[in-house]
Amino acid sequence: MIKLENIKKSFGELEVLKDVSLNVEKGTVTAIIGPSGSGKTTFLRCINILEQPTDGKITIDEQTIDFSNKVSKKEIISLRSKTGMVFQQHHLFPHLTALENVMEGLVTVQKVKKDVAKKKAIDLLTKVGLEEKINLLPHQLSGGQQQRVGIARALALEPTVILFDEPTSALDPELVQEVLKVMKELAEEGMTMIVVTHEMKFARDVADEVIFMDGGYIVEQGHPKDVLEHPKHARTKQFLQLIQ
Amino acid sequence: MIKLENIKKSFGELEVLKDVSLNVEKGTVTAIIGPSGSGKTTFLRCINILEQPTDGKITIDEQTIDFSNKVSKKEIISLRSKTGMVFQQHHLFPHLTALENVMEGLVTVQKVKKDVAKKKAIDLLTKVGLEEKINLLPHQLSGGQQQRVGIARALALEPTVILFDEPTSALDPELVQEVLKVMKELAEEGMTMIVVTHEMKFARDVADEVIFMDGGYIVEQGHPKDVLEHPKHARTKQFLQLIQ
Amino acid sequence: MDLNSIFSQENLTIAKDSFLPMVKTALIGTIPLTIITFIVGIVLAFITALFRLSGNKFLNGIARFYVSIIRGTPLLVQLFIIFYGLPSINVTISPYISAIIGFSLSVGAYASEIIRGSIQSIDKGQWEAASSIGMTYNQTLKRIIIPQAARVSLPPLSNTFISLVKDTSLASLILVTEMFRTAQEIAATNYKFLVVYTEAGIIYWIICFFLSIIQGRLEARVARYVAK
Amino acid sequence: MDLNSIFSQENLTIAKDSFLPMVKTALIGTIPLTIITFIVGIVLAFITALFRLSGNKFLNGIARFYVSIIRGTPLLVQLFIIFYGLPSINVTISPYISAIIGFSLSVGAYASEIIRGSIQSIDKGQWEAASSIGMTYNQTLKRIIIPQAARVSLPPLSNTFISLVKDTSLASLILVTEMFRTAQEIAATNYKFLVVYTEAGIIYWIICFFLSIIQGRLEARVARYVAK
Amino acid sequence: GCNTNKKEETAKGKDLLTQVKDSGELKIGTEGTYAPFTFHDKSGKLTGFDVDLSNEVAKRLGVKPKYFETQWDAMFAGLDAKRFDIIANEVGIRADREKKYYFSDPYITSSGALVVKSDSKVKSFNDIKGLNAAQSLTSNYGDLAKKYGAKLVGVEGFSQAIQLIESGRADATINDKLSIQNYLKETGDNKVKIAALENDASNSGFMFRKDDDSLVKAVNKALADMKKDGKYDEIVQKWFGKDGLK
Ligand SMILES: Nc1ncnc2c1ncn2[C@@H]1O[C@H](COP(=O)(O)OP(=O)(O)OP(=O)(O)O)[C@@H](O)[C@H]1O
Ligand SMILES: Nc1ncnc2c1ncn2[C@@H]1O[C@H](COP(=O)(O)OP(=O)(O)OP(=O)(O)O)[C@@H](O)[C@H]1O
Ligand SMILES: [Mg+2]
Ligand SMILES: [Mg+2]
Repeated sequence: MIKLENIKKSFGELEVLKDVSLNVEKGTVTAIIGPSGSGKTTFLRCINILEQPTDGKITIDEQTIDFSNKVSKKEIISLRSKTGMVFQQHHLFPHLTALENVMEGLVTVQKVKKDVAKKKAIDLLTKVGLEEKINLLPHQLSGGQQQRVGIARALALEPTVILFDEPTSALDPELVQEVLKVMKELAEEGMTMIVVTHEMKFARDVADEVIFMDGGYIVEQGHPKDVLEHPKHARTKQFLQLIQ
Repeated sequence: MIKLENIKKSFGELEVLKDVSLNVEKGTVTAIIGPSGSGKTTFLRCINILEQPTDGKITIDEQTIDFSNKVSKKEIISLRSKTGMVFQQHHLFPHLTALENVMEGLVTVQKVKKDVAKKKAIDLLTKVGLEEKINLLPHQLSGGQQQRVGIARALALEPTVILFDEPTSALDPELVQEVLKVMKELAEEGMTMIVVTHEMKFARDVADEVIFMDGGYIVEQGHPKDVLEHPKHARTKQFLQLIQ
Repeated sequence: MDLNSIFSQENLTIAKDSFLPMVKTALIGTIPLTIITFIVGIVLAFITALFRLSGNKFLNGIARFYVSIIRGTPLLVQLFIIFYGLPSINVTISPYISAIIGFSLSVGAYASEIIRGSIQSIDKGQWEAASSIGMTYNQTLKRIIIPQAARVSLPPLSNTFISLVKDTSLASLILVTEMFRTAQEIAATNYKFLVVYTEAGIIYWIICFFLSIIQGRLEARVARYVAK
Repeated sequence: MDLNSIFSQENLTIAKDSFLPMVKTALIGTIPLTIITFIVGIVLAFITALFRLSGNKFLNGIARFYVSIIRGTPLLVQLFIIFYGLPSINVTISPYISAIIGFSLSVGAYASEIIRGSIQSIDKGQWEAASSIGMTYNQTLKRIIIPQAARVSLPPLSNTFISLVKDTSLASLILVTEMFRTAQEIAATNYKFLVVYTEAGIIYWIICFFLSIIQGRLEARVARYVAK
Repeated sequence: GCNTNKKEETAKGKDLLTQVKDSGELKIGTEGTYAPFTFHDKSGKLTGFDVDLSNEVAKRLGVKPKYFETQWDAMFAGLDAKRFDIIANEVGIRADREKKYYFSDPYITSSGALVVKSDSKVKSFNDIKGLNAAQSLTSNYGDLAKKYGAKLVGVEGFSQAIQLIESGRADATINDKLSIQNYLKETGDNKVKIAALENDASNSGFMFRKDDDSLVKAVNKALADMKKDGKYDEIVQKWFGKDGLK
């Protein structure tokens, strides 16, 4: 179970997350939607503790960090190891091949033997449909392929939950589907996922819960059908109109 | 009338446009769709002569350039002045305000008096809904606002045809509509437009003709209804499936 | 000797007495020479950069050769050739002009690479956008590219400027009065080379320190239109 | 005199006779000194850059001060203080070691700014991606950032290296044999300083020319993983 | 423990001469670029009048000479910093220098010579009033030129001074007679000439730090011995011919 309680985050004067709480059950997919600047990325980054929340509690797999207290580096590293992250821009390591990108965390962080790591990395790259591209450098791959390597890299460390930040929004339209397909398969295998996305079809078909964020709050949340087709709040309605 | 005959373009060995011909009537909107790398951008750039075609003829407003002959700079400048271009990335001049961006071509190229240019620029910025932002620098504007300044900048020189290269694909989803709205208004006013886009709804609702490009050729073209809903070619079908 | 003797009464007196003469030649020699040279050098650098960027193979070749020669040989040798060498082909140039020529050629070569880099660093889209509204090469350069390139090249150009302040100490070799020459003269009479040179070093440092403050201000100003 | 007299038989003989001695001291003096100094300097530069990038105010302050001093004062003064000044506080260092210290401190300061810039130029996303798979600061630096920063910093570092070749001519001041000293010795005997210095300049230029070819190769190699 | 203590005490108290003898070498600072006193011959070997002389002095002290070559300002700094023990560089014995340094007894006497362009009208030192004299900072002769009312232009060395005269950018230079004669002999330059010789001769000697005078005394003794047994004359003749110092 992933439990986020009263997360707050400010950058200087700017309060970006005002008070966000969310429970995510194991094996479910949560989709987060909302206008630009509403704090979606910041929220994901707080779960991954790339940004340290100003206040609030995060619980993943029994470990809880309370950010109203001083937090040690060790706690952060331990909690972070339970999450994987896929970015909007793939952020692959440009000097490493697809294979090396996926192996990096296994070898450097988890100190897995090279040949074991390699086997695992090949399996994961095969899973995302890239068995023939393992020795290419990121710039030799298309945007969709790059993003799939990014997913394999996040999967390699076997996190409890994977966070996706608009994984398809930087892609050419005809490359979007290949990434969404991989994500759908992951969801079907029971991976716990939190996905910031603008792909409404994906949210409707795959997500177990949809969250609408605006102005640093969760404005509305519930079953995809309810939120996307019968939104209760005026802001949700307005937003959905704009993007469809 | 804009007439493009047997346009060819190679980069070294790579033949990007193999043989493209297209007629565009005054006051119509032509939408170009097609997969990434099919040559859509290159085609637009050839019309604007940002890239010089390897072969072929371009006729706009009685002026014809035949690229099988040597072409003078003067001819190019004259033909180019009949086209305006809106880019995928806005390419606004970052050191100039919105107003100065729109005035630049008038003052520097057309040698219009400053106060006349200013009046015209304010009118155009008002038209695209930015009368309150005229003195802001590009980085102080949202993506949608930037793109609208880009449109005003292209309009300022009163071109015969405006070329749009995926004007909304770099925008956050909820900013897309404000740009499409401006484009729709332009179309209604009778502006001649050629638009590379992935916005199928816009193509369907606004375009008079849709072109599907692939592999450096026009594969299919016709009325939006026909091309988008009853595509004849397998490749068109496949592409439309992928992006919907 | 020990630390105390470094700050002995004698050394302090020497430092005090030599301070004003050195500051004076810094003000009438080093600083004006630096400023004039830098301005001429930048103009030269700019032309060289345009040569390098032009499609013309001949101009490009000239520019490359010039830059290679200047960067590949010691400034001292260049100054010697200009001042002592040219008279043998009957070109005799006064010390001050020789210094300006020598240092400007040097600044021109180093700065041209900076300017070229800064122009190339501007997104190609800017050229195309300018082109699409009908601007010519020269118009685009002047109104669109240079204002943006100036921002990129300001920090490295400031560094060139600061280096130049110190390099002008070589001007004394060709009879130009500047600060380091004064230091040498003073030391040649009191034989306290270490004290006097160190003092000169401190004065250089102070000049450079002020220059880098100005640099910081300028950079902040030119950065105004850039997104955070 | 005229152009002919520049290429007179006499001058050509002088140039021929002085060629070998100069090349010899270039090979045993200038080049090894440059290489050793550069390696030590880069290590120093790297540490300084990390100090500057660390959140620690104290380390940052030290690094800033060091860079400011070295960049703000002439190298000549620095060498003087190390070699002739330190003995007065009972620190006496041999010429060669003094030269290495002096030039390394110089390279360290200039190169640290280059390295710092190159590290900062790497997209923040790389740090975050590394962080998100659990890599520590040091692991990220070593395995992700430095390999990429190396590419960015290679051209300016090569320039520092090439400048160093010429700067080592100052080493004779502190009793280290290098090429320019040999040129001075020869010129003092035959009084043809112009011919001999020009020849020295040409040799420097040849060395720099070869170095820049190597630079080009290296850059091409390190660029392998970068999109066109 | 006692023993080592004693040793340290004596080491501290050792005079310069003992230190030199203990180390077995005399460290000599010189420019190496001032012919014919200290310079490199065609084979690259350091040689010259001052070099031969200090070689002989070292021999008589029973130690090996070791040369440290650098430029004028660094030479003084090097002596101060105890990088070497003496300077052998034709340094003129002058009151201002004697305030800070010891000198040996003079080992050479020479006079200044005025060099001008061959077609110059300058005939005597008095004629250089108001003219440009190219002088290096390091020579004694700048003061002399100033005394006769010349304007000084500072150059790096003698060669550069000659070049300035030949290109018309300076009118005259004053330098050591012996050094000029050597230049004229070596180069056969006929574009310049000696216009006048100075009446007052000046003395040069080895220069020492003002620590203790033990080494000065020993060097003086060696010089006196050389003069007595003819070695000194031999060296003079080698460099300046039969009546070179007349
Ligand atoms: N490091 C930071 N420093 C200061 N402000 C920041 C920082 N990161 C984000 N912000 C601000 O926080 C607000 C929310 O940003 P965030 O990126 O979380 O929005 P988002 O919902 O992900 O938007 P988008 O859909 O555009 O990605 C914005 O106003 C942004 O400018
Ligand atoms: N300047 C150039 N030099 C070499 N190749 C080029 C150049 N510009 C484009 N290409 C190549 O031409 C092909 C077509 O590119 P183009 O940008 O026209 O495609 P597109 O249809 O606009 O694609 P997208 O939807 O990704 O924008 C691609 O393979 C591209 O790599
Ligand atoms: Mg975001
Ligand atoms: Mg395109």
